Amino acid sequence: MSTILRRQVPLAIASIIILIVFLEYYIAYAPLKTLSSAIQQWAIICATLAVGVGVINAALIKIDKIKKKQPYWYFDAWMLIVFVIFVVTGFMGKTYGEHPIFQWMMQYVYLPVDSTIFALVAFDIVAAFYRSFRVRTGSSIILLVSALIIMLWNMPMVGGLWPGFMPLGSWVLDVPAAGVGRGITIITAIGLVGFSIRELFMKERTVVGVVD
Amino acid sequence: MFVNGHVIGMIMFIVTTIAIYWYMERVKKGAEIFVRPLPAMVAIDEAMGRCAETGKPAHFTPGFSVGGLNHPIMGPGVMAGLTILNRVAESAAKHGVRLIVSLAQPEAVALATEIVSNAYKLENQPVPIGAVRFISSEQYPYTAGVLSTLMEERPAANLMFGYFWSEALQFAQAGNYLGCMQLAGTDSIGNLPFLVLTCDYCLIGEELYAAAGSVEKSPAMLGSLRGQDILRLMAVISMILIWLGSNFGLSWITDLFRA
Amino acid sequence: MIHKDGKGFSNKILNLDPRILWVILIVGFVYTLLSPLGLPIKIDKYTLDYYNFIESLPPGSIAVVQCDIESASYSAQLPIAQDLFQHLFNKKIKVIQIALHRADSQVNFERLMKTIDKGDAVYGEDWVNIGFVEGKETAMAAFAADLTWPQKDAYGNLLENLPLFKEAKTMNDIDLICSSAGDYWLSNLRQWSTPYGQKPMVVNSGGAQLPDVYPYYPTPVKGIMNGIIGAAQYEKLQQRPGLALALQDGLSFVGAFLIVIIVITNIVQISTRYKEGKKL
Amino acid sequence: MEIFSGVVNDRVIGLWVAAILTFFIFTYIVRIKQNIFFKFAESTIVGAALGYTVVLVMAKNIDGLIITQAVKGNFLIVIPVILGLLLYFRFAPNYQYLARIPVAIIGSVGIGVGARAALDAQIVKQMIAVSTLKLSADMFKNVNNIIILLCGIFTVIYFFFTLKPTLHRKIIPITTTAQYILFIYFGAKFGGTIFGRAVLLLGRLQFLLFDWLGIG
Repeated sequence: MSTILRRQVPLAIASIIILIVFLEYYIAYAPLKTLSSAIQQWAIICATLAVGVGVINAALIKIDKIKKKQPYWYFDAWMLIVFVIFVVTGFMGKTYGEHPIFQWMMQYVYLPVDSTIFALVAFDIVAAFYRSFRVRTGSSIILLVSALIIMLWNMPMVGGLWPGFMPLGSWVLDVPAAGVGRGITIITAIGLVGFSIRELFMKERTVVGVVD
Repeated sequence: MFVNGHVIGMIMFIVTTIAIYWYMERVKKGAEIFVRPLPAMVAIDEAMGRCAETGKPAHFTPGFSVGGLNHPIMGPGVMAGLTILNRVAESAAKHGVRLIVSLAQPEAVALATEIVSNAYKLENQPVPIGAVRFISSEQYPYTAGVLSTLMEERPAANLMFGYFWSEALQFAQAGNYLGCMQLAGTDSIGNLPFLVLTCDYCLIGEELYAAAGSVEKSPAMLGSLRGQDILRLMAVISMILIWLGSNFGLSWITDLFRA
Repeated sequence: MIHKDGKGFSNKILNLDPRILWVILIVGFVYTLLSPLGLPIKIDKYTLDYYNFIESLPPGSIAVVQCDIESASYSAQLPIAQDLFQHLFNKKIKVIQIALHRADSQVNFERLMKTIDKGDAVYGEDWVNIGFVEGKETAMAAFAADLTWPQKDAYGNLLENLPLFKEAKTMNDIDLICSSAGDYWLSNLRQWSTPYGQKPMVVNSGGAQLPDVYPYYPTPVKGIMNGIIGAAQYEKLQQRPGLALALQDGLSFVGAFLIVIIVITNIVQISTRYKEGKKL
Repeated sequence: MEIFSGVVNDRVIGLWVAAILTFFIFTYIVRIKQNIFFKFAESTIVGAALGYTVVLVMAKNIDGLIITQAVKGNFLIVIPVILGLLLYFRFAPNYQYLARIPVAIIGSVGIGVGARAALDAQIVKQMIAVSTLKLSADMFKNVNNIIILLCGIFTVIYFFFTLKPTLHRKIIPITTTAQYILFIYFGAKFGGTIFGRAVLLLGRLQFLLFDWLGIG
């Protein structure tokens, strides 16, 4: 009984939902549409509540690290302090996140750190260009030439000073790259469709959290 | 009865479903389906061997997905990455290598812990302490966490199978700096080029899902891969038909596909 | 002797510490920021189509803007969003803003709106900011079927009480879908444009998404703003020099710098190989 | 600098905090082994991200989607709320499996909605779009159109997984071509990404130079 509840019930629910969601898209039948949109609403409400699980889970993992005094545990303690400050100030305003202190922290603490981590990519891209763009094989030549053309096409200065170059860049983007782009669009979708059909046959267990 | 404009999609869906079911049953009855070999999966043993030689750990991450495993585009990629973790952990345990797994999805922690400890127990190896680490479910905190892990632990192999955005290049460059052997795979088309360029072997797009199948060899995976190939074949044939039809005055073909 | 020196030199060039390159990069960036040259730029057809499509909309049309300004790429997305919103408000197009992927965009959007000249647009009648809604593509599908589905806007007002939603009930009543930067345009296309008869869309893509957007151009994607470069061109079209134009020299610098790196390393590599081959 | 002239306001403090944190993150590029500055900034942002998620995602949407509906008298909303609360059984050791039911709902709706849209927008509509590649009197355009068509078809064929080796050998010309054209696409992606990423660094430098130091 309990294995049924543990494994089969979640898998069956997932399978039925996939079926309903797909049927609603193909068959014009009003009750099906109502049912499908109700299920979608439910999923969004569940997802909203799931955020809390993620937060509790993350906090528990950090608290565990602090308890065991793992290396750098004091940084985890600092993390929890920051978390509490953000939550408290977030609820202080008229609506959520409207309080000036919260907005101040988002602007001067969260934003600079977040965007600086992202900005580190710029360094990595220079290093990658330096290391990886060396002519070795046929495909590396093609990669290099195509990247150079698009880079020049994108470079603001080139458009202004050498407009004659622009058609070449547009050609690469409009013709071969767009063609391959279409192919890639199709194959990613194929992967996703295959995945959903596996779930329809109750074969995709990790998606419903069936681990054992 | 049917929704206008969605009929062709429905037919393709039904045909694919039937094909997957058919081939799943065929595999169960003993039919063999050949899956083309993927060098990135073969190289996992080599990477672990290198870790064992140098006595350094190996790092694995299945990438980042907005809002956890349930994201319709990113989630499947991460889950495919976790199925590859199975194979990676087995190989790590066999070579006696300390494996570090960095995660961005709190709900994947239990799953990954179980995969890793099972693999080590099977080889009668002690399960490494603190092997599975949850960092953060937001993208850039996660990126920062993985980067500092890499810098601290100095692994000899950096394995990235899953879904990645801009952090792909950051991890790959950090691994490059540390002289890691790098294996990667992603279906995130936007950041695939970086991984293809900077890693030793890379799984492209759909190969990420097939990799799990080529390891598992379960009827469901093999049948599904064959079914997907049928869908692919349908897409190719329809493209050719539509193009021929539109050029030789048979516009009814295109109209048929618009149904 | 000379030959040996040459080999040492080429080795050095091929195995530089990347930190040297990074210092050059930062110095170059600082220089271009402090003393801008104002190099000329050219407007490409995708940006022009984007601009013309919004110009062609009659005043009073309704646009849904999915505008996720994440903190991480704030500096890259702010100019893009500024150009779009300024144009929409100048043309008196009604705007419904919704964020579906990044929760922090709500705070950043407030900051963006302070920089926009809204003219005599009235909140609730001419523009609405729904804020962030959880649920990803599922939420997008629900929102498209019923625009008041998120119930409340970012300021706690009930959506059904706002006059704008008397005119706009479902995605069928919308004239334009605007997709903000990042990987999100495909979700907009899948949930909002294709199911509602290929609704016209304009996409603000980061440069990397360009080859993926082209298969959908010109239907339903009517125009593409190519990241910060497109934004600069847009500012030129609007004749409103802003943030994006100020960054163009830095971008030209990084492009030129990378080309120099590639050319030098490849020349050195090929020549060393050639020499070695000759010796053998 | 205003802080030394006695005028201390929140903007000035904010700029200093932001600048210091920015430098902490930039210390990464030195790539030392144990970087406590980077770790400090990292744990700050992990905590901040968790905190704003609770406020802006959970609380706001619980208010908007659940409480507002319940106030209106839609009591059916109780069902998804109960289902959603089942998620919290994850923390009860013996009843963890109950959490799988809502996970199944969220996951399958996401994948179902995603896959049906992908099949329509990414496969069927893309197939139909091929019909716009009509041959005409313009030879250059014809060549281009044929290249677009073939690039698309070759890429799709390249990813065939389960072809028998004998069959696979027959399509080697196609897969080799596909490999090369894939690299054109990758190169275009690479070349297009640089500027989008460089802007981010420019943005940070802009902040340091203009906002913090007040130059210009």
